Amino acid sequence: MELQTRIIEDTLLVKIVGELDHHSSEDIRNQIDKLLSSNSIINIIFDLSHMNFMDSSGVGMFMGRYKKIKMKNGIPVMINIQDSNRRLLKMSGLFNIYQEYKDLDDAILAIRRGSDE
Amino acid sequence: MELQTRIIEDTLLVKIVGELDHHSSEDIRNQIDKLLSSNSIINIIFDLSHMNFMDSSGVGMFMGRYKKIKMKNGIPVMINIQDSNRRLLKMSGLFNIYQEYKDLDDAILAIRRGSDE
Amino acid sequence: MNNKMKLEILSKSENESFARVVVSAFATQLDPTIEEITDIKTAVSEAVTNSIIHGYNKDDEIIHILCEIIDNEIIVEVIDYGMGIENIEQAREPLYTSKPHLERSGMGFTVMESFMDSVTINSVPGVETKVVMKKSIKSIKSY
Amino acid sequence: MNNKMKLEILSKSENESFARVVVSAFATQLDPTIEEITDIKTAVSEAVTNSIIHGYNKDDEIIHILCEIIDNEIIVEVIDYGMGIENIEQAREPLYTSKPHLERSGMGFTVMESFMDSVTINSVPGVETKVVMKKSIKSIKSY
Ligand SMILES: Nc1ncnc2c1ncn2[C@@H]1O[C@H](COP(=O)(O)OP(=O)(O)O)[C@@H](O)[C@H]1O
Ligand SMILES: Nc1ncnc2c1ncn2[C@@H]1O[C@H](COP(=O)(O)OP(=O)(O)O)[C@@H](O)[C@H]1O
Repeated sequence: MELQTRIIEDTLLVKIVGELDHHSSEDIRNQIDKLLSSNSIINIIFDLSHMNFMDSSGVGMFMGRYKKIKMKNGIPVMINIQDSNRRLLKMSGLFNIYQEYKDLDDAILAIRRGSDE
Repeated sequence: MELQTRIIEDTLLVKIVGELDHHSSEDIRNQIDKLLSSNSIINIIFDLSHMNFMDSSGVGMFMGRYKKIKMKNGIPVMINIQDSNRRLLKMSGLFNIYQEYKDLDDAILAIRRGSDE
Repeated sequence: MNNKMKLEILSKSENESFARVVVSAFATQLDPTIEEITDIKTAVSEAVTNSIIHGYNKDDEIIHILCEIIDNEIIVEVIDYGMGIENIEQAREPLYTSKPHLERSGMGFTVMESFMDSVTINSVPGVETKVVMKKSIKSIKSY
Repeated sequence: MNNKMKLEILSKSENESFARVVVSAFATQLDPTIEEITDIKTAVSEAVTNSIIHGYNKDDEIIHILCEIIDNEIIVEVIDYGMGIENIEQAREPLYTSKPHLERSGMGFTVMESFMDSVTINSVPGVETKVVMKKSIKSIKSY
């Protein structure tokens, strides 16, 4: 597993490359939370285009980051969701708490609009 | 493992696709020997471009086919040898009994020339 | 063709992916679809992770994984000799977890049940926990 | 990080490729090169094939494969409880085979020796045969 992160204004973009299981989610959580501790970051976008496996430990990781973003009154987003991951994301209710957008452009646009409201 | 065979005049072209081990070599042997039982086939060309594994059971299979071809006074040839297979082929002495050519064209040319002698 | 195998691994989180690879390599004999393989991988990951986190919570204990193929069905058993489950009914409930502080989602058994055809849990608290999962592979070519 | 695992498979030739996949998946922890993985796969294939053909010659017996990683070395043990080897020195000779009618090349042990750093053979005829192979992975990143 490899994590690629980028900060776009007040949004943290996180690309998960590889497998998201209990083992890798500890690493991911630590890396993300370090970045989220900055007050200037409000929103999170998970790019799942290269996440080729996830299980319920990944669900816990996504739920935990959702809580952090909500405390900041930010917007949690997932983009580039693969069909193979859709079933588990749906089953675990993550689509009820994360907004889904097709790609980064759509997500950034929606976040800007959301923050303007 | 999948075997692709083609007859070019008096030569049997055999492409080994996949892994050549004890399990698959039994199948390969049976399929080849059925074709070699025809008197009109004299030479054999093994195309190893898609053989992505071999062990010493494969060596035994190649030796066995060599013997059959020699009894027919034919020419045994290997083409498109991958680097990863070279060490085992060399170690087992197969390069002393098989002729190696780069590709099918070279092999067919050499066989024609050899048969003309 | 029927077949079986047994794997023993240490209860380290690094071995979760190894366990998935082994079971899915074994399952390929049944010529499953990619989706079926993903289902099996996910279910195995859940059961093995549970043995690591809940069963042992130590990384040098042994987890046993038994696989059997009977006709077009694969049966996977994951066994640990760890702390066991007192209340199996509660453990099966979606969102129930005894370790919320570890960001567990409580969805493990729910995932196993929805990705496999059947899931049986046997546990003797303080002695052992055995999870047996079965799945028929539909894509089987011919018998 | 040290690790170990144990695999039991049936002595069917279909399981030769499964054994290779499992051991090479386990070895990936050491971050080996493709060439090193091929070496390990080939050596495992030789030892497992020998247990199937020479050790048991029946397809429902159990072959035990133990792997251990200590620092940057992988140790693979292949054990069968089959007919055993009377003359180990002779068995090690290149081109020696007791089953030439099966088109065995007699190169199995030679391949294991040349692809691994060391190969130890222990056998009690009629009781068991154990082949222990070791290989240091050079490409290891850091310690
Ligand atoms: N192998 C096990 N040993 C002991 N307890 C277990 C085991 N597997 C599951 N449990 C218990 O069942 C509960 C529910 O498991 P699960 O649905 O997988 O959710 P989670 O792993 O997210 O907690 C766990 O929180 C734990 O208390
Ligand atoms: N596991 C085993 N059990 C019994 N005999 C074995 C075993 N492995 C090897 N042998 C003996 O050692 C000989 C040499 O083995 P090897 O070099 O692998 O060549 P091959 O498998 O081609 O015969 C075999 O022919 C067999 O007589």
